[in-house]
Amino acid sequence: MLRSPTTWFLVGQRLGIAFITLIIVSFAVFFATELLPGDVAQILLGQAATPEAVAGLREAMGLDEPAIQRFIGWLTGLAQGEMGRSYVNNIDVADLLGGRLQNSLRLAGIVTVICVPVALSLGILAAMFRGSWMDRVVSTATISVISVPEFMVATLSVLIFAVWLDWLPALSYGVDVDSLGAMLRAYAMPVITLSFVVSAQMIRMTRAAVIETIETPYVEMALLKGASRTRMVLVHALPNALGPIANAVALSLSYLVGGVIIVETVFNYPGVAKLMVDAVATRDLPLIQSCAMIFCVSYLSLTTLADMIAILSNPRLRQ
Amino acid sequence: MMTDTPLVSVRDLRIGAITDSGRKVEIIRGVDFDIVPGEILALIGESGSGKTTIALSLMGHTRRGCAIEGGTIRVGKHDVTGMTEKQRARLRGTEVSYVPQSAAAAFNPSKRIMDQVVETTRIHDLMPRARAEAHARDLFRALALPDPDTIGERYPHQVSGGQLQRLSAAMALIASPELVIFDEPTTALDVTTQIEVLRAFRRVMQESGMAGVYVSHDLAVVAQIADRIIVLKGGETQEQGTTEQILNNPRHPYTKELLAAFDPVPHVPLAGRDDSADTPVLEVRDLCAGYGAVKDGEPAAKVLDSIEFRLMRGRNLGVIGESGSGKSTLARAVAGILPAYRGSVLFDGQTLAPDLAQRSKEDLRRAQIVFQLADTALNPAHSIANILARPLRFYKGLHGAACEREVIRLLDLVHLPATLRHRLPSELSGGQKQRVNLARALAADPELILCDEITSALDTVVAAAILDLLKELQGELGLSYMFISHDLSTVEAICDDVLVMYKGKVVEAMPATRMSQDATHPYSRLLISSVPQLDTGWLAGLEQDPELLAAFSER
Amino acid sequence: MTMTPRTKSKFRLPTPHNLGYAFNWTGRIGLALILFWALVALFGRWVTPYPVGAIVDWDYFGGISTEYWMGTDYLGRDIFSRVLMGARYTVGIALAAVTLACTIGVVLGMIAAVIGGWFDTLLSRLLDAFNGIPSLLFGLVVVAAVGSSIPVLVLTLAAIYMPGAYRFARALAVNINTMDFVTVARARGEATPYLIRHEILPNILGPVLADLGLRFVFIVLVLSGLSFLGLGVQPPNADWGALVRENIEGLSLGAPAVIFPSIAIASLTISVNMFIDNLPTKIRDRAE
Amino acid sequence: MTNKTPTNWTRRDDAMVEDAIRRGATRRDLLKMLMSSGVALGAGGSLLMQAGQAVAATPKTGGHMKAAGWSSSTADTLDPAKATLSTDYTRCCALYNRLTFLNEAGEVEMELAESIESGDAQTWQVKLRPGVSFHDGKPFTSADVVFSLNRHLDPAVGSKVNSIAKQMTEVAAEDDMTVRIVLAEPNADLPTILSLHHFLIVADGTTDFSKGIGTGAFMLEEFDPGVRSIAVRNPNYFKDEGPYLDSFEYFAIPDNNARVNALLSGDIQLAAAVNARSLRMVEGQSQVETLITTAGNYTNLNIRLDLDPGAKAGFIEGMRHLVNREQIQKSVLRGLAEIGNDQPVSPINRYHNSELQPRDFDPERARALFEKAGLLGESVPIVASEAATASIDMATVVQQAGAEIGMTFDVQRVPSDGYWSNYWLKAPVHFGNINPRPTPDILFSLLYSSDAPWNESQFKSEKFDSMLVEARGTLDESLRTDIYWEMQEMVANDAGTLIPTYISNVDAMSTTLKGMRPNPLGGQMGYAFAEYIWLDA
Repeated sequence: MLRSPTTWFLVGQRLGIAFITLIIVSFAVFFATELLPGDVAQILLGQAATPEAVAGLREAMGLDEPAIQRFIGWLTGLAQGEMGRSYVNNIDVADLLGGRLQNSLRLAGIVTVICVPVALSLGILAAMFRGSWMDRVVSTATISVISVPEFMVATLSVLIFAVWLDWLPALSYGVDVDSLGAMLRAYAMPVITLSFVVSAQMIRMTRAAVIETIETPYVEMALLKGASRTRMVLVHALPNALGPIANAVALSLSYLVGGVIIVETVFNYPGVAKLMVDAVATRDLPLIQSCAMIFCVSYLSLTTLADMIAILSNPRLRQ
Repeated sequence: MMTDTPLVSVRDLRIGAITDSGRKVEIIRGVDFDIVPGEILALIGESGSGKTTIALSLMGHTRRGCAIEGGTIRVGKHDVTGMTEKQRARLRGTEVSYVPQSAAAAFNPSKRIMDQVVETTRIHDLMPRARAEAHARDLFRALALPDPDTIGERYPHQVSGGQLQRLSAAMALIASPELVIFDEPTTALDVTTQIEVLRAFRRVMQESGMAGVYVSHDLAVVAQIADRIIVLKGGETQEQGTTEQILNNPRHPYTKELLAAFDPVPHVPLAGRDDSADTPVLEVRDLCAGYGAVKDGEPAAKVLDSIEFRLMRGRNLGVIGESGSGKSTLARAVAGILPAYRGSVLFDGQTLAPDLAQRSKEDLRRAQIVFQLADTALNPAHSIANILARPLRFYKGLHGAACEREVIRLLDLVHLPATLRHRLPSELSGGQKQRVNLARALAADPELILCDEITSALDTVVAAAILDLLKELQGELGLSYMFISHDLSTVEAICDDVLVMYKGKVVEAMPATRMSQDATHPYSRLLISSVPQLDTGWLAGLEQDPELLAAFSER
Repeated sequence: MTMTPRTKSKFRLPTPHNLGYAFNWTGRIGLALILFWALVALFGRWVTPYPVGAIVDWDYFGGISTEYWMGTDYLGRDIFSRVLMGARYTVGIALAAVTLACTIGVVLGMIAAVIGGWFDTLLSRLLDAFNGIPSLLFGLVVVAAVGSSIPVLVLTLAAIYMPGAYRFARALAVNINTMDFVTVARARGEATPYLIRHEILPNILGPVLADLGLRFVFIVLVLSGLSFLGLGVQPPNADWGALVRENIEGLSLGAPAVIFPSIAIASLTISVNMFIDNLPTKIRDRAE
Repeated sequence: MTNKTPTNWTRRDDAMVEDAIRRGATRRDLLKMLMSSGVALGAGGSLLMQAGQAVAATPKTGGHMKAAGWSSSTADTLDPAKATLSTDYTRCCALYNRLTFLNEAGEVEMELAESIESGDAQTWQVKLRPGVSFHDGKPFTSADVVFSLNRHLDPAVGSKVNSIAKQMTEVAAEDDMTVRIVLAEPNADLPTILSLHHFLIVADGTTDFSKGIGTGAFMLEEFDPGVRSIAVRNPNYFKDEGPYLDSFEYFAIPDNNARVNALLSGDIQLAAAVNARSLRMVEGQSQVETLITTAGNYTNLNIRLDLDPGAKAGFIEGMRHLVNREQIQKSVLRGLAEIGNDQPVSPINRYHNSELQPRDFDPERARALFEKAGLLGESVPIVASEAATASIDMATVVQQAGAEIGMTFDVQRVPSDGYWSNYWLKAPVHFGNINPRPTPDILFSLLYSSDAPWNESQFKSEKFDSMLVEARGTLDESLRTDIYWEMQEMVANDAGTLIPTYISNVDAMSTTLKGMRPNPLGGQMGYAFAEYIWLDA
């Protein structure tokens, strides 16, 4: 069934769309960066940016040819898997990105592994015992969580766990992670913060989706077969709620790669988001573009994955 | 048989519900009945009569917001009313089981049929999977399902409605319970399909000797399967008796009313003037329409295949056929909602553009369409007044007081109180909605009304009333109807001529009055013969050529 | 649905109930808080005890006192006055942005649903692509490009949330569009604007409003996020997010300067959530 | 300089001190408070230095140290010429050496140079220290010096000190260990100039600076721009003292709060340039102490003389009276600053004109002047940015003072990236931020001479220019001092650059960290602390 041609057609179609989207984004990003005042040379020289100095540096960096030309060059390079070189320090963008991306993905990974199960089970439980005290508790909790600014959560947790209690390191990076325990400690706080931010939405959506399916006749049918509440929800409701849930999860997770600037700032965690902020600050086009691509790819792959799950979880769509 | 101790006894059953406003209402008001083993009891009544509520209460289940408030329900040795939810769960599926109204909705779309059929045995672990499946296959055979050995491997959407309905019966019978509840199990089916399903049910019930509760609004269907009938209205028993007695000498006026509504009142054509001379109000020539991506002028899925007919002014054309025959598509094609890709629609002699976007306001005004489901046909966000006022404003530019007066007149025309105009559709009953639905069409004062199954969703009595209304209006306004329905008696009741459609083709055209006699095309005959009759022996005595069945009702 | 027993409400005014609406207490509290902040936003400026920019205390992160009800900030300015003024920016900007985002998004969504075809596909693709760019980064770029003024903030935030609103509205509209009453209107010969305005909009309004509430919350948070990254209202004014941020050092000292603005943000967002989760529901009286 | 007890020494301040003493405050705490109440910091500074020596007991060798600066990006570089951020300076100082360096007293000491001599202050002979070798073992010779100095003249390098280096018309090797430097015109300050961080010496012909090959106390182990760097002790460092640390890790935590928290939680031993506001967090924390340096870094309000409103007579004078220096010092900078007198030469510089009084805060006077200039009631935009330390807060202070006399100042906060190229020097009224420079000559020729590259207020005066040249040329100390004093007066009265305060730099560090001393080249011991400090764990 998985291997049915239509499924592959769907996959192909999604990929095609994704590709086009990427192109659009990269152009959008390019024009956006063109709007930014000043260029690499000026920014690099900062206070020392006297006209002749700027001119000299521009020439030295090969920035004298028109931007669009450079951009096209970059695109064609990308086509051959070449991300180009950073303007500011002439290091291969791939190298610059490599480590950062790993960090980001590691963080995102840990958060995902922790959040998704927790959020889903909470959402399902809330839906299962809808209207019960635990439903109320969960709902209220999620609301309050999404209502507090991220950086408050972050700063507070540093203050409490690192400064006052001195349980956890205030920095996640640079502290040497030799053992698993050390690693857990190192990542604890950014993970906590991000989990707060991310899971609330997932819980809400899961709850909503499951409740919707609980209302359907086939779940009532299950009840009339004498099925327990657990069975009704897990066996009958959940599989049919998978599509929307997957979608919500994907959207929440897509935030983890690019949206975590604040966490990266507060915990001084060298991830891609901060990299892109730097890149923007220094007008480092190849770097900006590459970062944007990464965000976009992660977003698209997540949403596409979600769609795939939705399709596979539904035999009607499957063929 | 009536002597031995009842399997089910219900005493003074009272079920209450809480409305959104928190008002408590009693929807079942003290119902008593018994069911002896092997007996099939029918609960007859219109929507809102509480028949389904009672049936479900036998399993100790009430829908959201409802609760059993009084009386006792005993099933076998169990006092259902006294049980905890856990105990009830043990009862469900094993001793009492349920065959849903719409199997299509009651099957979990994402699970294989077999898993769902044998689920009961799994929940109560009654037997090993293998045995359960074997048993299921036997049931499939007993229910005359095609390729019984593999059908379980399919997903619900991969089998036809009739098959699903029978599969749901298998699902109910798998644990061989003592009592099976059938909740309008054939209402959603075509007549030809219905026959098969009814037959299957009858057979298994007789063989297994299980007792049953059969919930339906259709006396004719019930007549074929039930031993006893309870007639319900507004949550109260009106009459209770053997099927024979209820059908042949009903005592309660309401029962009489029901029976009356069932007998088709033959349609008397307006003063039989010879009209072959003047131009037909609607003429359709070689009409072809379909859905999907259009490739070189032809859509991917062709539905209508060169339809031809003429409808004379002041006369009514009935279009009958089963689901998928393309009758609704025909209406849409004529109305221009689905532009035909070939052929022409002539209104009063002049050709209409296939796409309604190209038609003149006037053309649109003169031919109105009325849809089957009044609740989706009326915008829930607008008051009745708005709904009726819009066409008045749109076609006639009426405003303010004049418009208001006209709205009231229209409501009066369809026998609705003027005060209704301030309500929202959600606050109206099904019949009222359908009347408003009709009134909106009348607002355009059209010459032709395309009625797409407008009585199908209604209770027989209400439907009958609507038909009378249609006739009356025709008298007053000299309308012509194109009347689309799957129900022959309805068509008989209002139409002069009938088209029988099958797979997008008109297989036969004839005068409505002579339908039962003159029909020659095998499909027409099959269709006509499949309409249940108010006669307990009808189904038993019915001969139908199985090849015909196989050929025409694909399942 | 909501099954509120007849609550004898204190208000002598037309209560939601006798207007034919069921409206539970959580919702009412939420609404009350929202209205409160709205009033503060509107009239706060006239009740500020001190000018927002005035350094009134030589000390910093001062505690709660009779003259400074919410303490003083890192410069020794009166937080109470600044919170009052902040309301106008946080509420105002967020409201403007969310309204803009939803209006554009919903209208486009409905058009896409009704017209369908390539227009629909193209628009959906484009906006989806836009979604791929992290919102805070987008904000950074824009503000870096054109500086941060209130209109810029509003437009940026609106741009960030428009695609979401579009997606949402479109999905709803597509469902409504298949309804018979829309077909009837079409058959009557109605034009697209009418269909959108009268047939579709009224039927998606409820969910759309709820969605709008959620987005409002997110916008308030993103706004504070942006001010954390140093973009926002021009001094001496500051939105609540900016207040929290500029006084964040006070957190470790438990300074009210950072706590009150945070409370303000939380109370606003929570109340909005409470309200939209418990919107008044029309009472439909049908037995079974 | 100003030794009068401050006008508004409030009771709270008294209480603070007493309370502190009761708490048994360290000398530093006390000092901090004295300063926060505006006591002269020149004295304060020297106090601190003694404090520094006091703790400079027997150094211990070994240990791994983590220090955090405040600014870092992918633009981080190990090329001294390009160095922009403090982070770059610190790293470069650990990896390379200069020919000369300034000690905490501000006197020139020799590092890679053995001697620097000149008869006429125009042609200089630099004798190099023998037996020094680079990390890769290559011996240090005059070729390296010639290469290192000449680089700054090549525009392609993008040197930050190009304008200063321009005056070196010839840099040539006389022999392996001797370099001749010829200047366009006499400049007695060359030895000091050579102590600037950008003049760190790299190996001849270096193109790839990511390796950080220098003669310095530490050898690069890991360098990840915008993330961190790790360096290990250079076993054959030429100095007989230090370095004491085994290894030295440096990175930036841009968020002040996070930086302080990291220090408090013991993840780092040094948090550079902490915000004055966070001092209260550090106060009373026994395991943390602070080092305060007033090197002469300042944020100034620039009003261009060639544009309105600056061109209107009296406006600038009015502003001088409207800027509430004390409020800026006490409220904005929490006392970690010293009242400035609108000229760039800071009190710790030996040429500082201590008799030059700052304008007193006099709104009425200001109002009168604005009235005369016909600007009263006008709205004057002031451009400020996070890029210029504390400028936004200073702007609001001015704004508030203006509001009280019916003068509207429209503060425009602009993004920090691009600030220097887009607003600084350009906007009619804007803020600038100038890092410490060791000599008046550098300051003046960089900022005030008619052809100065950064002439913030477009101040032009032939007299000034000629005085600059004269002072530069002479070797007569007292004459120079006189000239510089007069020049400071000219700037204070005629230029459009309002310098309300000299901002002190506060480095917070763990008490286990020893040997930190203030330095006129800026915080973190003029960014060169790595080789001097040790961990006393």
